Amino acid sequence: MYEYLDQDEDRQVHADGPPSAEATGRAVIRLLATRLLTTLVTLAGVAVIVFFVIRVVPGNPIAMMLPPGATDEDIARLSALYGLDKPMVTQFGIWVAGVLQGDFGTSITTRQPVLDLVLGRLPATLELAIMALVLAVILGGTAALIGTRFRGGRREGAIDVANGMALSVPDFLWGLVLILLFGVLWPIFHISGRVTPSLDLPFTTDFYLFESLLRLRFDLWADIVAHMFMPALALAIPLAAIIGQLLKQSLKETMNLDYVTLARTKGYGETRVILREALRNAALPTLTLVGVQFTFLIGGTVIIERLFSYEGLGNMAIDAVINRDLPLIQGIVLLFALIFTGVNLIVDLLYAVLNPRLRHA
Amino acid sequence: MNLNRRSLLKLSAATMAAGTIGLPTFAQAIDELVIAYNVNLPSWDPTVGPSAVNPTIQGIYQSVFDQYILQQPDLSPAPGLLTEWGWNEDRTQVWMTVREGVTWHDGSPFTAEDVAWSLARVANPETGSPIQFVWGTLANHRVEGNRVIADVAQFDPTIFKWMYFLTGYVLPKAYYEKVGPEGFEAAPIGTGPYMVEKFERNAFVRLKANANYWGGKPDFDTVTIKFVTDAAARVAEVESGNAHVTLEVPYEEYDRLTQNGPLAGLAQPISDIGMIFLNDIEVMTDPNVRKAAAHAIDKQAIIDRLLSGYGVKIDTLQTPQYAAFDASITVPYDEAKAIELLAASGYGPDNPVKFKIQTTRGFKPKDYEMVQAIVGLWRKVGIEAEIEVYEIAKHFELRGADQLAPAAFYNWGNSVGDPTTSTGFAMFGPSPHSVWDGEDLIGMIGPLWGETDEAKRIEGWKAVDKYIAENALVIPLLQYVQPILAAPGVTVISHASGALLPHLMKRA
Amino acid sequence: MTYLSIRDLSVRLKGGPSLLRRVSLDVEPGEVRGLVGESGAGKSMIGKAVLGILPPSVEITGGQILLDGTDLLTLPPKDRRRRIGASCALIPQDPLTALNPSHRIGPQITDRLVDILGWTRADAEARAKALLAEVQIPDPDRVLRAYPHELSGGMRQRILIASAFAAEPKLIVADEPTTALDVTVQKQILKLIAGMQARHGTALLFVTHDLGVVSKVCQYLSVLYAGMVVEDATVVDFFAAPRHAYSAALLAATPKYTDPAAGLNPVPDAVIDAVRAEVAAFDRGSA
Amino acid sequence: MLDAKGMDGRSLIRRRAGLRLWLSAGWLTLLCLAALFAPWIAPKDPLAQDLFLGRMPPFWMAGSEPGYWLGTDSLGRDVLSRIIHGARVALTVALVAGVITCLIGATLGLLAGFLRGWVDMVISRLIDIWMAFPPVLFSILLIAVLGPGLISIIIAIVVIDWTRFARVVRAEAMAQGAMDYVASARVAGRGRIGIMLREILPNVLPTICVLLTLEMGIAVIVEAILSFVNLSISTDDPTWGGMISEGRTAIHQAWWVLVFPLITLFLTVLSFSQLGEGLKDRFDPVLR
Repeated sequence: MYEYLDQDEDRQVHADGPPSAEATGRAVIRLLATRLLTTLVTLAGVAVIVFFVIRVVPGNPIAMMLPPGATDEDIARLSALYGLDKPMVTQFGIWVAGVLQGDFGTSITTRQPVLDLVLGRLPATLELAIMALVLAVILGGTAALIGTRFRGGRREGAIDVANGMALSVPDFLWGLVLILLFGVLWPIFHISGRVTPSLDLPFTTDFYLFESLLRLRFDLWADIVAHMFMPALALAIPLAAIIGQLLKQSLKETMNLDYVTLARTKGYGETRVILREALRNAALPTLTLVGVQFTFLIGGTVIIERLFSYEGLGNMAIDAVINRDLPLIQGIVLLFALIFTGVNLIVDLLYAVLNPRLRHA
Repeated sequence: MNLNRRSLLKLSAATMAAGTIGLPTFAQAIDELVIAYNVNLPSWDPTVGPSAVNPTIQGIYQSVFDQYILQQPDLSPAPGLLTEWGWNEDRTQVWMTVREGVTWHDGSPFTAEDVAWSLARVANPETGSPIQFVWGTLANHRVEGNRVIADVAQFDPTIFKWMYFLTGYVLPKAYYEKVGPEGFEAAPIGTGPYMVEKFERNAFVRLKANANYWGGKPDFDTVTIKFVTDAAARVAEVESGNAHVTLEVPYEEYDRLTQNGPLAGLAQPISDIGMIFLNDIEVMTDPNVRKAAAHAIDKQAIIDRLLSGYGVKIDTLQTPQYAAFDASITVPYDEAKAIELLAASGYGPDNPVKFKIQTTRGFKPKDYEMVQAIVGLWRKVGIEAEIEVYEIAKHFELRGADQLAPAAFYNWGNSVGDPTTSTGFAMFGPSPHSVWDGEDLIGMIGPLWGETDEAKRIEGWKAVDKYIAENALVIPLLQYVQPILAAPGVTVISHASGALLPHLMKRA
Repeated sequence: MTYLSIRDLSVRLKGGPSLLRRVSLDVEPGEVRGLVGESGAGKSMIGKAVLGILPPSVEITGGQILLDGTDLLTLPPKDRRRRIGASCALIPQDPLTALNPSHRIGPQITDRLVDILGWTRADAEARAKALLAEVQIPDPDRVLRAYPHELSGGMRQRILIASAFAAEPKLIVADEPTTALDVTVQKQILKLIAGMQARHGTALLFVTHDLGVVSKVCQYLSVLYAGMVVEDATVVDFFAAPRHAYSAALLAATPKYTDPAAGLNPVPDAVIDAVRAEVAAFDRGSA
Repeated sequence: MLDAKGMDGRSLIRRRAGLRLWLSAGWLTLLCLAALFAPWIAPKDPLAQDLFLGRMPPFWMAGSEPGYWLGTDSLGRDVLSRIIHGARVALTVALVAGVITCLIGATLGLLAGFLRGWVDMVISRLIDIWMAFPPVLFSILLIAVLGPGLISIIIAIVVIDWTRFARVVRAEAMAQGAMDYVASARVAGRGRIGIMLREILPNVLPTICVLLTLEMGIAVIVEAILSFVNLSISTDDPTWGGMISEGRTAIHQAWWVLVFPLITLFLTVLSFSQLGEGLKDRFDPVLR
């Protein structure tokens, strides 16, 4: 898009004024429509793959259920009861028909509707992921700002090595170290679970963390945070390193731009220049990364939830896989896919809103 | 085992300030007991579905529901919801007298109707009850006053033993029919020592003591069972004082915490054994190889070195607590004999026999390490075993389809101590659970299923065990010991079935 | 009293060659002084040194920068930057990159007034509106709320000029303000800068490589080669008879509008060698 | 301002030979040597067990067994030898998985980024679908199908991580595609594939190399994660991840069984990431 040749400024100013409202409207609708179509394609792809992969996996729920002394017709009877005796394609057809009407089937191990189970556990994982993201942005952001403020010096070197270290240790080992440090040596945080069982929770939704804030129950909120802090921190450390490194890189590039130099001549101090001028523009490219990392985060809580016995989706997912609870696995994977595409959409919209240039495109 | 706090300090990434950190103080008087449990509770119906046959969660079911017959800590039966029971002379009918004055948790009275309905329900194939093949041997259950009578369609000597084993629970007929399966899952009630106050899936269950429990009100009014699936996390829970009791912790940690901390330890053998299934394929058809493999394993050294001494060496599938246990049957550790046997079949350290051994990893304590140790011992005598790790789900499928590798490590779960549920199901060819299909064994075991004379039946099973040991048709290894840790202020009575029962816990 | 007095300013690349070799020059209030030289001669380095925006890879090794009598180099950083912020301003070279893309135009003019000079928001906005009118920008209200990408290069340069004059600075450094613009717009921008400078009586340090621009805008000029001031004169005297050989060659090399057929005659090598020798002598002298 | 050598002052800032670059390169070469000559370097046979020598402390602690420098694990196997042999698995996983992930991801990314149109549409959808799977869960299922083993781990890593390459290379190829030099090449009549390989690829190559080194580090970490979930190699040969998860249960008694492989894993992954950073600076055209 070449800048107009400004032969005659006066005439030119009116011509390229910001595009009219309905033009932006049409652009947004087009974006949403294409995005919706791609989401459907992705979800369909995921549904097909997960359905057939877990049926190829050796070991089926019926074999798990056989007690000592069961006979072959027991096997046949139980398979029929759970509909596993029908050919795979028919099973898939039944499942998909059900999903379209919101019936994700019943879990074999818990004999509860999959949808209720999954939606019951989703808030816990979402809250954990959000808390981890917030911690990561705070940690990574501070590291990046300090690294930029003292760029070139020893302090930036130290931060780079710290980032390297945070990335080189898998998150479950951070979890292990945290348990030993703050769980056993200085028991200031809780080691497992999401809230102290003896507290009675006046919540209607499963979003304990947010609802306790909304209800201004800071005692409950503090207890929940004390439970979630270690798993969230274990998840946040590697993520903070990634965010920190990228934001610092982007900040350092922005600091060389002319408008930053101009701001310095206006008498602003270095720190204020970084925050007021550079941060916002440098944060934009990091935003898309944070969006992608957030989806990996949700997928990645499986191990941490297991380590901290945190009753989120990941914990349930591992049980489902170990017990070959096929309907439950399908439900969980499909929900992950939904969250993934949802978060991507939100990030793209956020990017457009935050970046003035795109807002009018 | 030299415990040192320094080793712990040295481990933590940040170098700690010098000096040891005081152990968290334990509240002497425990008002609310917290137990860190090792598995999640998938479902509340103890009679249907996969969880009904999962031995590790029977402890939770036994806190909320009563079984027809009470199984005492030493596995022996005692009057439960049934005060007396038995067959008629020609064993065509069974009768049971039902305990009086018992109420369900919602206050409604417990009657013989509940027992008849419960028995009929698990006998009905449509309900998906996995033990239908046992309960199906009774039919036409009817109530006469406070007695329940049922016709014996097919005689099963162990029918009453199943009444204190898997799916042997009595459910509330009226309540169940009123609220239906989903309602029951959401708010289960039983006649047991504790009532379910609050259940958070994969997180915890809070139990309230049942004041008018027929077996006497349990000591602790409120019990919280937290589901903590990771062993190291369970240790941290107990060590930091967040939980008072926990089980299935690594033996090294059990030693460390019991030797110099306030925690008390309990390590009793339970009805859970570790064994190596042998499949009659490939090299395993050669008796010399099987016997050599059995004699080459120094079971006691493995128990002492790997399990810190917590384990009981066994040479048959019966443990000392079982009815058909015969101490005289032994398979001693004899490396020279193993080498001699292998030489007889032309094998030796330079020309080792090769086969694959399958095992799970992390399913039971040190399962993978034990197989590695066994493979190490075998390597000395000239057996080259290649380890293949698989998931427990794949093990069940392979075993069901009789495609297990020549050797497969497995643990045979909680049994009522009757030979049928240990040697029987494990070694009887046609049963989908057995791996060995030798005709000779099927011939020996066949008649014992219906044997009515108890003494003759037990002797028959002892002969089978002797035959199995002599021909090494399976390699029993050890009887597991269940490590339980308890904070001061609570004493735990361990149950031989491995079930951790809150109502057996007393205030110290 | 001379407003800006630079005495023996020397600047070096950290662990590298000298970029400014004991530069001295004075700027009287209301005076326009040109800094001329080939690219890389260090002319914009002087402007940056005065405004305290030298790149981190460069260090000042000597000299003084006296602004209204105080040596900026001895002031602690906080006081120095507030002093510069209050009394000096920069007109940058490339308008396309000198405005923050994610802020509206208004705040980029009023921020200095409110934050550094403590004006009220209302006064600052009024001032901004007046300045936009002064730089002939139509519909100032809409432009104040617009984003930089919505405006043309010429428009943005006018805004930057307005922003520079906003705080009535005593000294403005104009760093080749028209190089990035098209020829047709350059004339208007130069006229604008000259006009505003005259009206506001601001001292102007005008960095350029174009002697034609100097002749139209400046009263005095300094010619630089390799960071050394080779000649310092009034514009009138310089165009009449440049004293230094390099200056003369530079003047000769500039194509004249009046005589397009004259063709180009680059600075002869002999002159280059001579001035290089001079620089080398200077280095030996001061080493 | 041209000084004697006719060099512009700016280029004279010597690239600070990063100490970190040398250290990480040093460690990785050490690792390669260990992996190549493991059988000869390792003091003991990594698989030899001696139940009576279980949990011997490292040499500088009391009660250590001579010859077992870093002590033994619960089965009496020498920790140092297992770490050295573990290097083999780690490097094979890092190199093989890293390279394959890079090849698949980069090619698809390049095709999508440059050819655009329906090719881009199909590949982007493929990336979306793949990324929509929770990575750890997907690898557990995958290894359950393939059975644990070195090959399965490599396949699991490739299947999970190729999208990372594809995404970055696609964005880079798109950016390069919009550059003027591509337009001029097209005007010169060059074929699209020719342009992609000769024009775009060389410019995208630096990013690919940087990603490759980072990917190698990630591959080693994923192996550690998989062994934590007890899915790593089933055979006896030692892997660092396996040693770490085995050491977890006896932390307080034999911390060295966990700590030493952890340190080795940590240094290896750190070296890969610092190497990646170093390469990124080296390739970065604009001097920062």
